[in-house]
Parts: sequence; structure tokens; C-alpha cells
Amino acid sequence: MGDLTFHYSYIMIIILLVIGLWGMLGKRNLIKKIIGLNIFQTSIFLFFIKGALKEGATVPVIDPELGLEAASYFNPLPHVMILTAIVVSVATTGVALALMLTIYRNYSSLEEGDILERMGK
Amino acid sequence: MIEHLPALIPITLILFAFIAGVLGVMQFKLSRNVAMLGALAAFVLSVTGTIQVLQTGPMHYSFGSWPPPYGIEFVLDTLSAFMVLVITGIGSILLMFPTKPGFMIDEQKGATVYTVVLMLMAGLCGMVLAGDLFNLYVFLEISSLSTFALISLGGGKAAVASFRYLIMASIGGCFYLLGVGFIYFSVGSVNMADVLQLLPAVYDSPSVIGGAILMVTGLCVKMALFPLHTWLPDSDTYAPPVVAAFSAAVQIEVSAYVIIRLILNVFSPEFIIGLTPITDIIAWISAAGIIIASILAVAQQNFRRMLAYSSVAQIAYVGLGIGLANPLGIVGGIFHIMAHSLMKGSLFLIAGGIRHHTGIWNINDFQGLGRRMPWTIGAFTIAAMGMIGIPPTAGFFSKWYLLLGSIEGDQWVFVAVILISSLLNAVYFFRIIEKAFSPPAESTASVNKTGELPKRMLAPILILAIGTLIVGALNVLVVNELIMPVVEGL
Amino acid sequence: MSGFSSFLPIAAIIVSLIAFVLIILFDKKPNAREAVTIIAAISKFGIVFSMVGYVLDGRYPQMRLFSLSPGIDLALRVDEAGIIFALLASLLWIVTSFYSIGYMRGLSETRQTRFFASFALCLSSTIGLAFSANLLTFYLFYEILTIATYPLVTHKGTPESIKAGRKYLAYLLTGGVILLVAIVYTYQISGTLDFKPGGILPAGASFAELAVLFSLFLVGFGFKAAIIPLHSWLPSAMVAPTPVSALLHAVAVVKAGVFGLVRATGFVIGPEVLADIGAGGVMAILASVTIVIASLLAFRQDNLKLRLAYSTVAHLSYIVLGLALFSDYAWNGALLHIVNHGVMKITLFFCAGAIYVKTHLTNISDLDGIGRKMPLTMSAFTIATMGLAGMPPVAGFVSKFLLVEGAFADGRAVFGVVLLISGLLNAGYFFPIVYRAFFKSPSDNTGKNEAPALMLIPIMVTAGLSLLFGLFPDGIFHFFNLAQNAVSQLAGGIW
Amino acid sequence: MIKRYDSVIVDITCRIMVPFIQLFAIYVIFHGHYSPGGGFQGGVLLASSMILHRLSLGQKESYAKLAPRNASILGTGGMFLFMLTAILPIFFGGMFLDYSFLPIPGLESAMLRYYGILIVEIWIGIAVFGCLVVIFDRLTERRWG
Repeated sequence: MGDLTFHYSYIMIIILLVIGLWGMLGKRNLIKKIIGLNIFQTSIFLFFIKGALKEGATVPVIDPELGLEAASYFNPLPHVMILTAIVVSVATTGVALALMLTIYRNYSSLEEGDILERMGK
Repeated sequence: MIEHLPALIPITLILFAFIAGVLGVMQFKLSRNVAMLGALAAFVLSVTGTIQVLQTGPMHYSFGSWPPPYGIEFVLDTLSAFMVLVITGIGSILLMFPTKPGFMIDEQKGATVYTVVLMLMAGLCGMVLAGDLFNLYVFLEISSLSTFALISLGGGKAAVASFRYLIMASIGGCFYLLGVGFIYFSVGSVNMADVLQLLPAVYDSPSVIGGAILMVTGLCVKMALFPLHTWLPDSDTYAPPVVAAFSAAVQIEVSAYVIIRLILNVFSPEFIIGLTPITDIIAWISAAGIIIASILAVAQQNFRRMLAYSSVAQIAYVGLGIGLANPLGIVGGIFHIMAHSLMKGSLFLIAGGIRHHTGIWNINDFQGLGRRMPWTIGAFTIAAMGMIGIPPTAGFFSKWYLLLGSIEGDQWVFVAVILISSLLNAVYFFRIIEKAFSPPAESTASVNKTGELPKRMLAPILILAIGTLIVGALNVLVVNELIMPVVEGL
Repeated sequence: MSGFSSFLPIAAIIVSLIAFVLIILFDKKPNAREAVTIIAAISKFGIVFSMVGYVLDGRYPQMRLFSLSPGIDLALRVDEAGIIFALLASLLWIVTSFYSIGYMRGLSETRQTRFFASFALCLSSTIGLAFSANLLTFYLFYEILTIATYPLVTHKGTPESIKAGRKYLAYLLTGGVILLVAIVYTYQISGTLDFKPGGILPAGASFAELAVLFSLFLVGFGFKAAIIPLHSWLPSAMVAPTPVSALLHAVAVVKAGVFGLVRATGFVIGPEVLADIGAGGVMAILASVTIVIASLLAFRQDNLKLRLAYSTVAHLSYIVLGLALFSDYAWNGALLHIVNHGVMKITLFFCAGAIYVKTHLTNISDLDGIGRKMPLTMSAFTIATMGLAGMPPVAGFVSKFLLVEGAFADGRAVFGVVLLISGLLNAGYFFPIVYRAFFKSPSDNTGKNEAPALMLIPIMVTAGLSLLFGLFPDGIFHFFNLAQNAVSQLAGGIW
Repeated sequence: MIKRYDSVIVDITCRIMVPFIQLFAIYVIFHGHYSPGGGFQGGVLLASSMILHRLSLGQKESYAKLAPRNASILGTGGMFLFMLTAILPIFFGGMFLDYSFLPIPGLESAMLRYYGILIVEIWIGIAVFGCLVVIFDRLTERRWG
């Protein structure tokens, strides 16, 4: 059973990853591309979190009752990394949105085809 | 104080970035001067650091006194010292270029532009210095984010180009991050030295190989290695000149450096070369990229776009050096980082200066420019000679080492590729030189007849152009002291 | 080696580099610019000439500046072959300087700063490559020479000259990159690039390696030495102003290619090795074919400068043929022919330029009776053509005699016959010009109309030199002795 | 231009909620150094309170509370103070980010680390708050039609 859930979540992560990639590369609308980007990044965050998953462990702040047993605490490193990566992704999204607004101001469209057409002029 | 040098270089840049930002809201002129001061300070620190490294060997710095592999570590060894020198040196020179033509903004509006530039430099320095894979990712994203913002200053088309770059760069960054995840869950550490120690036990594990491939692929996107270069021509054509220079002359090179770092100091050469086809693939796609991008460059009419394709070709030289995976090849690749950043920086500034000063961006309109702006075209000629690889410019010597490496590796195809590409370079650069030095045509009356570029624009251009000659003459110093110690292990 | 003489080679190079900078700075002052050119030319010749004594004594001035690549220095060393070439180039630079001042003023050309500056840079690199002590230094100057000549070829800025410039670059840069491979490969095989009489390749090199290396060198230098079929840039480059054609396309640039072959055959691969792999035959056949075809092509040219250009192609291959024969007579002749062909051909070009400046005629068919208008010029022309045809007492006879003797002595009579036939062909395409000039009546009777003294005197000087080198092969400059010493160095018991 | 949302219920609810969100944000910031939470999360909460304020009460009124210009000063200023705090230990013999060398008298090194992180969390909270508000303001700016 444990094995099944193990693979299960990885498969979900891969599905998310592919959806995100497809959104970024396949969709012609800039908003959808950004959404794809977020899905893509989220799938990677989930991958890290899944990898660091530990059952029956707690926050990595030493609790006198649990002692120094490593098995009782989560490994904080992947979580810290993902926290940072989330910040990065928020910033990326912010910049992407700002760029999108600039594009919209110039070409009054968020459809890639329209934009390319208007750029050509 | 000396022991803080590895950390101080990016910290200085970040600190000055925020000072420049706060001041920029109040008074723009001040912000520019502070930014230049910051870049210069970082350059001085890099020089000091380089001297220190040469005297006492690599410097390690643990943030918050937490020892690696638990804490964050910065490493300043000869190779990273070399890169930091390139980044801060070229950066300081590029910042000398005046704001309006350099960033295509009005002085009042772009209050925070220098903050972003310094953050870009800090990000690049951080990438170079970071001693662990994850911080490298963070700095990579810092530099990318700054670039997105800076590219979009170029107007509507630039914003579209920047958005495309954002999508591509995020895919690249995420691939890298995913690769880091694979490595982390295989060996339980992201510290580079630690990974190097722990990895041999799990060399044949698919997740390590997969991780290595993901990381290198992600970096190839950032490096604009053919065929993942699609974002670069647009962004370098429409971005403001200084930003294009940064992106083409420094940023993609830093990604190339990271690949070299991964091969040498994280995965170890015997793993990458012996157990994976990564270097062979890089070599062959670089060879293809050199030829195809050069041909595309020949086909361009827009000067900036031509330079952009030329960058794709030139970064593939670095890729070829990496792919050769023998000491001389990698020396050639690394040395080409410096050579190319000098030459391409100068060329992009020239393109920007000419565009701003005369409104010319089409190669056909260069007719007669040589008479009107002899110094600019003179600098252009030197830089172009470097790109073609005429001695004694720096470009020749990187080609020299690459050729030595190719012949040592018995790769005659790559020899032919390098030669054909230098001939193609000659075709597209001499086209311009020929135009510029031929007598002005009558039909270009519409273009305004201004003379030489102002001194403030000319200064950085000339420094970079003369730099290619000096670096060419001093190449042995750079190669022997800074590059050779790193590649000796190969 | 005394400390002083080791600075001479670098001084010889730097003199014209300084001139290059000064000429650019004196952009707006023509007199200062020309004074700089002449002072530089004379002092350069003085420096080079002062080294002749050292070299004849076997004390080669040499110095190492700094490293160009780990293990390879930017090094200069003056040996016999080098000083022959350098002496020729710097001697002729003086006359050319005077001549070009006259020429440029006579035609009131524009962009003279660029012209004189490029000229100075060309001369720097010519001397540099003559004095190079290793292949990388040589290549450095060789490429600078290629690039520095480009503005001179396209000097006129007409579409025709731009086209010629393109062709020039396409040919010579291709040659340059092939040469670069040859150099890298040499380094790979032998681990050193320093010139050494008799070659630097290790004994163990295989036939395939040597054959590849030799072909690379031959093709790489062949472009500049204008060996057929790699020659066609040279006739096109004749659109350049005449002083350029005279000094660069008869002396400095093309001879740089030939000189490169001297270095490659004698000092890198080594004659012995080349003889082993049968390279001499290949080179000799190529050279013979070039001699004959170029001479035949020269007949068809009505443009005087083009005819001279094809003649140059043929005579360059004399030298190549001499090198290919691998005997001391032939080598001696080849080295001397570098000098002799230089002085004779420059006379012819000067004459063509003088005619152009005075009458704006370029075609041979229009030259009827020109000898009556410009008797001195055409007398000089006659002397030089006699020399090229190989008649005594002009310089060409000496070198040709040695070449033919080398061919016959070595039992390769066929190449001797080629040389003799070529002499006839030379006479065939040059003497009609002389005939036209002196024996046909001019279309208009304007009386004597010589070129200005600034042009006439250089013509006289070079014609005089042609005679001098014919009568006294070792006179004043010791070219004969130098060539002999160079050959005996190389021979070292081989021949 | 975001106009004030014309509904009494929204108006009153948001007016009441904003201070509580902010209070919670400050709680999160101040407990970040020894339990889940911290500057990032607290900063985001602070920013969200401000964004809620802007959405419901309109830009006119909200800008009076916190002008975009001040928000950007808060953002860069917070980062600057963070860098300053982080760099201070260098001058007192420690490494970058080593708060046990902060020049606060009367505290042993473990407690210094403890409070050092708290101080840094506060700066980060301010910076995140400022930056997110700036991003929001820039995106809703009506420079273009």
C-alpha cells in the first residue's frame, strides 16, 4: 500500500509537470502561459516536498520530550529550499504579469498571434 | 577583513543596489553615481580577491558561521575569481555608458534601473561564487528576474521578447531545480564539495544521471546554446544596448561557467565524460550551432540582430570547448568567455551608440560612417577582428586553444567548424567594415549627419576594444594563473 | 649576443608602428604625415641594414618579449633568410614612400592618411614576419599584414575595388585559417614552433601526418604566394593605387607567402623530410604549371598592370620551384630571386604608375610611342623587362641562372626547361610593350612629358638597383652572401 | 483606477478585518524565529491586508494611508536594513549573517542569535510588505487606458 501511494504521488507530479510545460509552450494566450508556468513550478515544489516526506515526524525545533532522535523531526532543508523557490516563483509571476501589462498596453492583446501580427507592422 | 572577500563582492553590490534605489527615488543623478561606485567597489574587491586567491589558494566562506554542508558556502577559487573579475569589470565599464542611450529611458522615470542592474550583477556574482547547488539556483533566478525587467525597458517589442525569455528561462531554471532535487534525494546534500565526495557511490543510479542531464539542459537554455537559443535573438535585438551587452556578453557566459563548474567540481569529469554522453552531445550541438548561427548572422540586415546571432555562435564556441572535455579545449572555452564578453560588450555599445546618435540600425545605412565617426568604427574594427580571430586580439587566442584542443582530441570536424565559422564571421563583419569605410552614398541624406559619438559614450567602447588587445597579449597570464589550475585535474 | 643588437629587431618593427600612430594623429597635416613616413622608412632601413653585419658574422640578434601561449613566446630572431626579406622590404619602402607621395599628389587622391597609415602598418608586419623566431609570431604578423592591406586594396572606394577587396579577403583569410591549422598541427606533432634550420619535426612522424601537414602549409601559403589555382585575388587586387601594387603586391604581401614557404620547407618540416615524402615533386609540378599558365595568361592582358600581375604570379612560382628542387643552387637562386624579382617588378609597376599619372592610360594598346614622351621611364621599364626575361646584366639573370643550374645539376632537367621556356614567354609578353613604346609613333605629338621628379627618381633608383644586383650580386647589401650563408645553414650536410 | 466598492457590507467588513489581519501578520513575524512563520509569511499577510484595503476602499483613500512611493521606500529600505544587520557582524569579528556577533550588550551569543533572527525577520517582513504592495500598485496603475 505504501508503495502504491509512493508511486501515485510521483505520477501526479509528472502529470502536473507535463500540464505546466504544455501550458507554457502550447498555449497561445499569455495569461495561460503564466498559469502553466505556475503549475510547472508547483509540480517541482511538490516533488521536493514529497521527497522530504516523513511519517510521524514533527517540526524541526528540538522538543525536550522527543529528544535528539533524527527520525522524530522533518528534514528542514527541502522545505527551506522550497520556501525560497516559492518566493522566486512569486517574483517571477509578478515580473511576468508586469511584462504582460506592458505588452497589453502596446498591442492591446494577449493572444500571441495577434501580438506577432501587430509587431510586424 | 580579507577573509570576508568571497561574500563581500555580491554583498557590496546588493547594498549599493538598495542605496541606489532609495536615492533614485529622490535624485536620479546620484543613483547613477552610486551605482557606478558600487560596481567599481565590487571590481576592486574582485581584484583583491583574485590576488588573495593566487597567493593563498581557494577561499571558503560560511555564512553565519554555519559550517558546510549545513550552512551556505561561498567559494572563491581561481576560476570563480576569473569570472567575478569578468562580471564586475565588464559591468563597471558597461555602467559608464550614459543612461539615456544605454537603457533607453528618460532620466526621471527610471529611478530604480540602477538597482536592478546592480542586482543583476550581484546575481551573477552569486552564481559564480555559490558553493552549493541550491543557492546557485536562487542567484540564477535573481539575475534572470533582473534581466527580464531590464530587457522590457526597450519598449513593446522588447517586452514581448522579454516575456518569451521569461518563459524559456523559467523552464530552464525549473529543469535545473528539478535536477538539484534528483541529486539531493540521491546523496542528501546540495553542497558542491559534499556532492563530489558522496556521488561516486551512486554514479550508476538513473536519478543521478537524470539529474545531471536535467541540470545541464536547464543551463543550456540559459546559455542560449543552439538549439535552445530561440529567446536570445529577439531579446538582444530589442533590449536596451547596455542590457543586451550584459545579457550577451556576461550573462550567458556565466551559465556556461556553471556547466563547466558542474562538470569539474560537482559531478567530476570521469562521471560526466565517462558515464554520460553529455559532453559529446554538447560538442556536436555546439558545432552545429556555430555554423547555423553564423549563417543566420550573415543573413541579417539589422545590426543588432546580427550581433545577437553572432552571440549564439560565439557562446557555442564556449560550448565546444566544454564538449571537447580536454584541458586545452576547456581553457579555450573559459578564455573565450572573457574574450567574447569584451568584444561583444564593445560591439553592443557601438550598436547602441550609433543607433542613438544617428538613428542608424540597418547595416546598409552604415555607408560612410567611417569618415564621420572614425574612433567608433576603429573600435568596431578591433572588436570585429577579435570576433573573426585575427591575432593579436583575445579572440584569436581562444580560437587557438580551441584548435589545439580539437586537434588533441583528434576531432578534425571541429577544426573545420572553427575555421569555417571564422570565415563566416569575416563575411558578416567585413560587410560592415566595407560599408563603413566606403564613401558615403548620396541617398542617405535623410540620416542626420552627426559626427563622432560623445566622449562619454566613446570611453567605455574604447576601453573594451583596447581591452581585447591587452587581454590577447596577456592571455598566458590569465591562462596559466587562473584557468590552468582548475583544468589540471582533467 | 650583445645587449644592444637584440633590441634592433623590435626597434625595426616599432619604428613604423610609431609612424602609424603619428600619421593618424597628423590627419590634417599632409606635410608632417609625409615627413613621418619618410623618416620612418629611412630609419627602418638603417636599423635593418645595421643588422646585416651581425648576421653575416653568424651572430643573430634575437629577443623574447612575452608569452603568446604557454610555451610559445613572441620571439624575434634575425637570420639570413629573414634579413634578406626585411632588407628588401625596408629598402623598397624608402623609394616607394617618395614615389607614393608623388603619385598621391599627382592624382590628388583622397584619404591619404588612411593610405599612409596602412602602409606603415603593412611594413611593420612585413618586417615582423621576416624576423619572427617561431610560427605563432610569424602567423601573428602574417594576419596583421593581410588585414592591413585590405584598406589599401579598397582605397578607391569604387564598387570595383570593393569587389576586389572582398575577393582579396576571401582568398587570404581562407589561406590564413588553413595556415592556422597547419601551425596547430605542427605544434601537436612536434611540441614546439621555433624555426630551426633543417626542421623541427620529430623523427617518428608518420607519412600521413607529414603529407597532411605539408599540404596544409602549401595551401595555406599558396594563397598568398598566388600559386595557380589560388592566384586570382592578385590580378583583382590591381585596382589598388599603383604604389600599393608595386610594394605590396610585388614585394611585401606576395613575398610574405613565398617567405612563409621558405620557413615551412626549410625551417619547420625540413628539406630532408620533404624529400622523403616526395613533396618536392608536387611543389615543383605545381610551380611549373603556374609559371607556364600565368605566362600564357599574361599574353592575353591588355591592361598593363594586369599583365604585370600575371607576370608576378609566374615569377613567384620561380621561387617556389627553386624551393621545391631542394638543392643548394636552387635555394640560393630562390632566395636571390625574392630580392631580384622585387626590385625589377617594382620598377615596372612604378613605370605603369608614372604613365597613369601623366597620361591616364592603362591599356597597352594605347601606349604607342609613349617612349618618346617619357624616355627615362621607359628606359627603366626596358631594363626591368630584360631582367625578368633573364638577360644579363640585369639582376634577373643571376637568380635565374642559379635556378636553372640547380634544376639541371639535380638531374631534373624538365624544370630547367620550364624555366627557360618561361624566359622566352617573358620576353614574348614584355618586349611588344617596349616595341610599341619606342618604335611606334604616338597618336599625338606633345613632346617630352616625364613624370614629376618624386616619381621619376624612385624609378631610376630601382632600375639602377636591378642593374647593380645583376652586375654585383653581392654589392653593398650582401644579398648573395646572405643567401649563400642561409643555404649552407640549411644544408648542414644534407646536400 | 480602483474605485471604492459601493457596498456598506463590504466597506464595514473590510474596515474591521484589516486591523485583525495586520495583528495576525505581526504575530506571525514575531514568532517566526522559533516556530512556523516568519518575515515572509508575515510580510505577505501585511501586504494582503493593504491590498484588501485598496480593493475595498479604493485607491484614493488607500493611497492616503500608504502611498505607492512610500511602499517602494519600505521595500528597498527593509532590504537595506536587513543587509545592514546582516553585514554588521563582519565588523565585530564574525561572519556575514552570524548574529551572535551583533553589537548588543548584555546578551550571550545564543540569545544574540535568537534576537538577531527576530530583528532580521522584522526587516524582511517590512521589505516583503513593501515589495508586494509595490507590485500590486504597479499592476493596477492606470497609466494606460
